[in-house]
Amino acid sequence: MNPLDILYGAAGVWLAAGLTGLLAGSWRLGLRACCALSALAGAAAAAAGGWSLVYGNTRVVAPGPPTIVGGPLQLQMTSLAGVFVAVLGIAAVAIALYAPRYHEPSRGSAVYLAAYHLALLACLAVLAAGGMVTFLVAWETMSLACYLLILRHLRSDETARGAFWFLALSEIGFLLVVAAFVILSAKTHATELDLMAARGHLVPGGWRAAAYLLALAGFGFKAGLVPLHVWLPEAHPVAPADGSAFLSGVVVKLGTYGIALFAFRLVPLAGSWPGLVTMGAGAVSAAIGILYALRERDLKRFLAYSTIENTGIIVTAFGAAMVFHAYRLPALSAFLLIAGLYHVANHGCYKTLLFLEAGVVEHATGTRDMDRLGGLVHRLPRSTVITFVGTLGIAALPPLNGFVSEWLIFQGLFQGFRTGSHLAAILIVLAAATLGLTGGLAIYAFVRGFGIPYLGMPRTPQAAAAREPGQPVAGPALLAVACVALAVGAPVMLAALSRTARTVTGTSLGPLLLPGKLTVIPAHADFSAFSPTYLAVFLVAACAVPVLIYLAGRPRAASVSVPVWDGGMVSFRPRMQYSAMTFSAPTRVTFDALYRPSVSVRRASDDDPAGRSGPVHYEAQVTPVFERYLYRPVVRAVEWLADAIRPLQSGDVNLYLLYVFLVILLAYLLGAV
Amino acid sequence: MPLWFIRGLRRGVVTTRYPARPDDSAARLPTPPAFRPGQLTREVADRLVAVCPGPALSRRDDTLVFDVGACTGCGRCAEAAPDAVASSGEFELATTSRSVLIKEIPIRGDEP
Amino acid sequence: MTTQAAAIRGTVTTRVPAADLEKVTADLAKAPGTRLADMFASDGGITVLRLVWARESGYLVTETEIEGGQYPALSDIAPAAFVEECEIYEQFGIRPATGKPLNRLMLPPHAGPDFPRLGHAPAQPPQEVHAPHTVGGQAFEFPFGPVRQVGVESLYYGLVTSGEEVVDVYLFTWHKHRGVEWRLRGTTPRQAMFFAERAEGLSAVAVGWAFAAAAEAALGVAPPPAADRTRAVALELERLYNHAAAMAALCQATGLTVGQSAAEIALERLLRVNAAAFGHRYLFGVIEPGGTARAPDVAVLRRELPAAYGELRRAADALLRTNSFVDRLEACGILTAEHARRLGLVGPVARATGLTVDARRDGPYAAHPVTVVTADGGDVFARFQVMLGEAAESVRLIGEFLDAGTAAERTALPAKGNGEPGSGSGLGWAESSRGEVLAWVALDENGRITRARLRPGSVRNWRGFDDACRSQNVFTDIPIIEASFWLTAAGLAR
Amino acid sequence: MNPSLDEAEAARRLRDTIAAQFGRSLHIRTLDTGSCAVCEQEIRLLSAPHYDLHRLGFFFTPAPRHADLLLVTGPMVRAFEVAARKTYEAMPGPKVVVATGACALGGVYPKDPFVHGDVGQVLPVDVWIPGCPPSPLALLHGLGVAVGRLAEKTPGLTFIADGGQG
Repeated sequence: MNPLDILYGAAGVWLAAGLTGLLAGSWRLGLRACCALSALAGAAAAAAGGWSLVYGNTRVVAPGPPTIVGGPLQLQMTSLAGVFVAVLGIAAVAIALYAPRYHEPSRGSAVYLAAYHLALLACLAVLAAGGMVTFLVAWETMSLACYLLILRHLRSDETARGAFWFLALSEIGFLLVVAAFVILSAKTHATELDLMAARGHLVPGGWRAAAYLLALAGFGFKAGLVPLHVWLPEAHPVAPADGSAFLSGVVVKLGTYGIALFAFRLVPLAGSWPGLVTMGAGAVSAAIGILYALRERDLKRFLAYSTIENTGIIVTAFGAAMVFHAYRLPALSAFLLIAGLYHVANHGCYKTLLFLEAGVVEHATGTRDMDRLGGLVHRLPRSTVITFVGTLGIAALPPLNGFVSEWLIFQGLFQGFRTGSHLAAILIVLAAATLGLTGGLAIYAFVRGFGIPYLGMPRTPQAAAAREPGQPVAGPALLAVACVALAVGAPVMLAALSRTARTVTGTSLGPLLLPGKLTVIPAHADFSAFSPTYLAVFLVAACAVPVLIYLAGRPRAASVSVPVWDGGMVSFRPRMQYSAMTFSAPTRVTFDALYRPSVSVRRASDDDPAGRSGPVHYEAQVTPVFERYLYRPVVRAVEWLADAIRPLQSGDVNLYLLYVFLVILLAYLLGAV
Repeated sequence: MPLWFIRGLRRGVVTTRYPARPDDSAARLPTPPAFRPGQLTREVADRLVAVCPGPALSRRDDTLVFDVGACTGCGRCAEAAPDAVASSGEFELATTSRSVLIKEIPIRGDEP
Repeated sequence: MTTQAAAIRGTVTTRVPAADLEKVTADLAKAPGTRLADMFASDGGITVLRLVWARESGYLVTETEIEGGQYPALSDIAPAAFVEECEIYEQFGIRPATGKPLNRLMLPPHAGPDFPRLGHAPAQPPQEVHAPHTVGGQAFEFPFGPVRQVGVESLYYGLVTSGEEVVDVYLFTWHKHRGVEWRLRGTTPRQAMFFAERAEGLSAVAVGWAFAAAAEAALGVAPPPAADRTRAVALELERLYNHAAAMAALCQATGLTVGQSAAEIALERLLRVNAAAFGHRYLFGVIEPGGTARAPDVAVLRRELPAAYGELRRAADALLRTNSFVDRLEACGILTAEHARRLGLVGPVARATGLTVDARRDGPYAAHPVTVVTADGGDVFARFQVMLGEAAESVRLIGEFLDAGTAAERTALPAKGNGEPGSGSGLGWAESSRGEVLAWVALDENGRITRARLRPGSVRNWRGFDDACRSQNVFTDIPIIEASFWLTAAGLAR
Repeated sequence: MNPSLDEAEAARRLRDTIAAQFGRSLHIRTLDTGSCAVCEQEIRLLSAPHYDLHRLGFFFTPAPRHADLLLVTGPMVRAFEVAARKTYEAMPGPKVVVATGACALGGVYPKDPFVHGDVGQVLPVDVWIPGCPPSPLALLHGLGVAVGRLAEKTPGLTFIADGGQG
């Protein structure tokens, strides 16, 4: 009995769920049955993942016949994948609880459920792949399944466009990953991952570097590393809520898994530069991701950019871990790996939560535009509370989980001076500073992302008409609980992760990390210490004290309640409250070098000699730098190439016969040689 | 700032000591009129009522009713009947009851 | 067009047929050195529209009888007429022949058709169509007022802002409408003076003088020269204390408390000089139709004014040497001469853009000419410099007037107007610290007012305020700009 | 004519409360209900060096929520009535309303469709300060009376110049 066996069960149930969905998903009952199975399997997968953290790697097994592309189906459960499997499981449970209320039973929903469970299986297979063929097949299957996922609501060509962005970039990434694997297997004469890792020393340094960089770029497309990120803000808004939750919570994480897989398992790299490159890419992604998030009005585009930020943070941690490894600091390396994996778990929880709640908001109001929302706290109280928990988490505010992992990452990066190399130290500190900026901006962004839609007055009738009954609650609530658990239960989580780190890197820092029951000493014995548990408890207590004091000393006199002081105005209108774009105007002014905003002001008074004022139209557009200066040229080149080779496809039979003849001739000549 | 600091020191204190001590700048303020009942005849009273731009003055048969609160201290009454009206010189007129601001001036002047 | 020369103090009144009004207005608007100073209507059975044009030679009043409740869209020819178009619409119900929206200006939202007006109620009440509302949610409206900071008048601003810079500004001005022009009807000029002074208390002398001059013109009398000089002394004293108050307000807006205290010391001393010289801190009751009610205490003026002005001067010098203060003023709230001309701005605001707009040309000023202080740049700092220059000029003028002699004299007003049609009306003007004040009075044969028009300088200059605030200014500039304009809501709403 | 007893009684009780509640420090919110801008100028001068009302423990506050005393000027324009009531309701009790200047006491504008003509028509006035405008000294005296720190002279005054001998 080992984690893998449980995963077999989970996979089987998911398969059954997918079939149920495909066949019966167009009836409410079938939908519910499918989701029930899915939740069951998710729970199993989560358990398996959690177990494998402490269990270590299982043996590679090759059940069943060779796969369609040849090569056996090789499966293995590693504790590096454990975190990801657990996240996959939890997300699956939450989505399964959420979907029945979100989706109207129809043929579309049936196909969607099938595609979704196919994607689940593919992700599971990627994580449980013991051989490169299995990995690649699963990876490609996942991409295609997610493509179908995004196409669920084919409202406009905007949907098709977003889905196409996803598919195109996934395929490019896939090619790079294939190249990386081919190099490794060619040099090590192995397809099994363990074998590749064992024979890693056979690979010449140059090829190693090439393979790693190819992998970094290839997985970077999935993980959304800047500038390979452009599919996220395009695909997430058009996908259904649970679909985009799955994309952000799980699929994007697989990108980081791939990077970790190459960095820590397959390619033992020499020299610190690959680590520095990885760390730099992560830091840049984090900063640019949050900066673009601040300019978004669409709730889901905003969350998508924040996903870019978070994967950036994770990759930064992995990169720093690689650097420390290169400088013979195994403890620090292992520690940062732990911190990164912790952040993977955290982000998997709260980002899934936030996307699901964004779906609730869209469901209830029919819009995702923050500037058309407002005042939802009175209309959707339960989802407001849940969103608030998720927001605290993602804004990395204590006592929630985001704070724990980001704080650990900072503690690790602050150890940069121990590398002994000035360059590395400076670069690591720079990365830390960038993450600091990112953290600050993230708080700013999520004050905005929570305050504008949920607080204040409703800006539109639709927002005012939002109602809670019928909205899904259980799924996001589960994730909220998970967020709290990840914060309060940090020591447990860290203990488990230190086992993982020992399995992956062979360094054990359990006693160093957790001297007491609840106290964590991150990074280094004499640097810092804190206890997330006590922190959470005492923060809550600290909030309770003033409340108690108030309740104790409440004035006995009858209190009068009067309306808000509005300066004696005639009437206070919704247009008089801070809007999402005005709230983030200061960043637009500060970072205009990045945004290159184009401001257009049109006043009724401008074209009127008498200077009457009247309707004012004020728009500030941000230049999409990457789309315009990076991707558009590529697209143009491809189109040009397509035009260039069109004459070959003339449609003339004789011409085709000529081609056939030439090919045969060529083959004959080659055979003759 | 040092510039302002030195200016301030050179400038010295200008603040009044009122209400602890009376302030002599009060002497030049416009104040409500005070009447000489001996000089007031009905005819004079009516002239005063007519010349008052506001509702401050009115006559109830043999009393001139003077609403100090409504008086703007414009001085037209003093101008209209200099011998019957003088300046009261009072400026500390604030009160907690509106009614005490309404004064009754007896008309004692003998008709010609 | 038939010109009948009723040239009293440089005023020419002309009848213009409704058919020619558009053409005449266009010609006058294009004529060099001509400026549309005011436009108002009067309603004696038939509505008469009057345009007041300021020229080098004096004022030109065109009278046009309006039938059918419509007249040409004058604000497209002479944009300065826009506010008056709105006012005439809500007071008389006649509107320019244009689809352009007309703002609510003075009558409150609850004012129904039976609300007292100077003429007939408009067909449908004007709305706050001028209130800018943003499209696309990239800017929002920052409501401010009517109950604002401590010790300021009630006024409502809507600031449209993108978070940092001010995109647009608009005002609601009806909170303080007291119907002054309405309640002047049927009173004698002497009674009316009581309200005229209180239309804009901070320029009681200027408004009072303009009103008195209008009444005198209507009755065909002129005040004695000594009384005229007395009025001028009071007017310049008023200018002095207003400029001191504006300086204090500027310091407050820029957060320079020490400077504010210094300016307020000067202000208080100037007010005490007023009280000593004329018996009232704000110079109420000095002017009355036909002359002046009080003469200044010359000895006190000669003794105390230089000291009080010295305070002002020293405070100003210290301010000019305070960079943190000057930096806030420069390039803030810029208005161009083109703006000023187009919107018909007056007073220091216009003179700070380089225009030489000043109503102090005739009467006592004919013998003691004013050197008009101007500046270019049109920003707050330019206005500040203009104010300082004018303060010095005022002190000089007061000296000259005192030498020439002042007295509390008055020319007896004829009890009855000479009820011929066309006469019995007159225009008066004065230059307040906020700019040119105009008054127009029509009397019936009993010498009672049938229509009185009061136009303080504030009415004109608030038009420039929103233009000055728009663009390249951030939130914190607005109090500075408002202080540099130093206008009153009372004068605007009347 | 003497004030009716209950009126005097009420006034006395109010004075005691005020003196007890904010004898040392009192915060003032001003309210312009249609004045001619001169009363505002005088009120601003209260904080000028010549008068400096802070030395007496009075402070201006822009927020009615923090204000104990409402200093009202102007004849209470009807269009402003809502704003005036809102301001008064926004103040926490106990609160004092001081009508300032002839306009606010009904000395300038009669009651008509434009104005109520008298602040007392809308707000419960506790202290009246005559004058057009009331000079800063008069205002200081009025504030002193409002907090029961200064005695009021008016009841004793007759406005009769000489003993009345004819």
